[in-house]
Amino acid sequence: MGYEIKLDIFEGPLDLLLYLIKKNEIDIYDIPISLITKQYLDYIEILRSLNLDLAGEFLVLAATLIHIKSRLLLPVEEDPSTEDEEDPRAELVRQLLEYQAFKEAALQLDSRPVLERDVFTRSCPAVEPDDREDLEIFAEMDVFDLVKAFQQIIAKLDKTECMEIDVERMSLADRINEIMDRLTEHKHLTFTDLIGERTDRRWILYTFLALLELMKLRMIKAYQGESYGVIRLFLAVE
Amino acid sequence: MEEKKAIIEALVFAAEAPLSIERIAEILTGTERADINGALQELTREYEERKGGIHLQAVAGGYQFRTRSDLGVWVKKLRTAKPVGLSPAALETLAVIAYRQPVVKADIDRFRGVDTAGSLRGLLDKKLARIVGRKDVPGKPILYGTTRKFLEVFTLQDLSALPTLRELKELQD
Amino acid sequence: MEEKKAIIEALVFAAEAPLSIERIAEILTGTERADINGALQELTREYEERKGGIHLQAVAGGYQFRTRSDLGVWVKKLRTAKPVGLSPAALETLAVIAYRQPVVKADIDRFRGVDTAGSLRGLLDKKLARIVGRKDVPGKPILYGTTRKFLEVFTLQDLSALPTLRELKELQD
Repeated sequence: MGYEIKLDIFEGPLDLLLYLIKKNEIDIYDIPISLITKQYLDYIEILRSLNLDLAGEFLVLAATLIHIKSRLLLPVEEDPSTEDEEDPRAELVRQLLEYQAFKEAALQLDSRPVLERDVFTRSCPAVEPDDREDLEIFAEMDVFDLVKAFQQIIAKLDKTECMEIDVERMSLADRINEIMDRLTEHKHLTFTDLIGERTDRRWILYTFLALLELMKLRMIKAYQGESYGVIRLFLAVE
Repeated sequence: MEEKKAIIEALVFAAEAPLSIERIAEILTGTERADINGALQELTREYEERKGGIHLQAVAGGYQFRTRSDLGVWVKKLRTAKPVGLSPAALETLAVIAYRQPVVKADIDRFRGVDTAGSLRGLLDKKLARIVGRKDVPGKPILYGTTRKFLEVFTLQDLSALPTLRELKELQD
Repeated sequence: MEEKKAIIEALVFAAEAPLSIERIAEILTGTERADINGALQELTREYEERKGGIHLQAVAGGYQFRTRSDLGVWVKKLRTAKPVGLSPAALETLAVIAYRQPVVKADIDRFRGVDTAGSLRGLLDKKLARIVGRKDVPGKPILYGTTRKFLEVFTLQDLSALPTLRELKELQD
């Protein structure tokens, strides 16, 4: 192997490819695909021979490189319609340029004065302790904390307790809250009242599912005088 | 400004408690305590003469920057208390309510494995949770749900904007 | 020092987060925003000319006193806990989020050419990135963006203070 490679220094296949391009002093807009593919595959081979875990993405890019190489080897057809065909390398070049820009942006971020690394703020109380008022202000809260908390609870629970929470269920909760609010206000409503003017299927379906859920929870009672008659809904508990 | 004085100023400013001359001497190795003391005296005088909003004060065996005492009336308007988040217990309780609503307290307790009376009351006080109804079973237990304020505080369009557990799991490697 | 400037200095000093001109105007009723801005500019210049240990810095839409960036090596000695830096992978992921927000994970993965689950999770944990909503396409994937803390940590006034990617490209050429 003609070149030394430091392991674990590449953030991904694009990073490795950029390194090879720079090392060979290649014009990124005109990549000699055979040379780069060979070096790239050599590198992967080294990783394999060292029994290192190779992220799947490295293999995907290897396949892409081989594919581009094979397309470049195909004889150019006489057909004039193929003239407009894009260079098979174009997509890869675009991806590399984008990645290069973000990589540079990451370095720029890191070169800024970073709080608690280069610059520090006051951490002592700024006023006499007696002057401080214990007012409670809400910090901005992140929904991520909430999910994380729920996930931790679920992790501790028995597997059988774990029902998957999905988007549908949460929309249902919204609808349940709305229905309970309206029933509290109006004492009783008909199914038609709840549907209102809206005719989209999702809305009707959620309204219906919300009512089923509420009946299951025994929060509401539903009455129907006759088949296909008006469904009247009441709060189960006043 | 002399470099050592600038370093001392930065140290006093960033310290978590009044900073003693001894502690500064430990960091600025090779500097005499008398020199550190001299720099602190100079800084104290400079800030005083400047008549700005900040003073350097000797307090509790160390030095500390504080706002000028006669400006306290203004500073109070800032509400210097740090914005508080929710305690982990409250956050857990809120999470169960958000994902399982409408839900009775017994179910929240079962989920969390502890009695949630305290954190539930806190959430009701903070208007993040509310009573949405009663379950029509013996004892007529109260059903809890989240509020509009809950959506506001967590910047959610509606409840369906809450990430699902599956989505969170995808973030874990 | 002019009294109003002293009050503004005390307010900025005492605030727990970068203090905006709007917030100062709420407290100093009857004072024009232009005057507040003027006082802040004067203070910034005074601290700079003084070459002390503290600077007044415009950051995250407000003003905050911070230690001079070249003194970080000294101030660090005060802290027992080592500052946790970001890995190159985390920085890259953060850069993509910062420049492409709101952005879905699939796009971050595509830009970086790797699965970013781990670093994304780390950024959410560190509160440098957050969930900002869902994209209105099938599957409603979660959209990510940066936080106010991101601006504070990287000493940015706002997102427009980030150099444009085009500028970056020119730097390389």
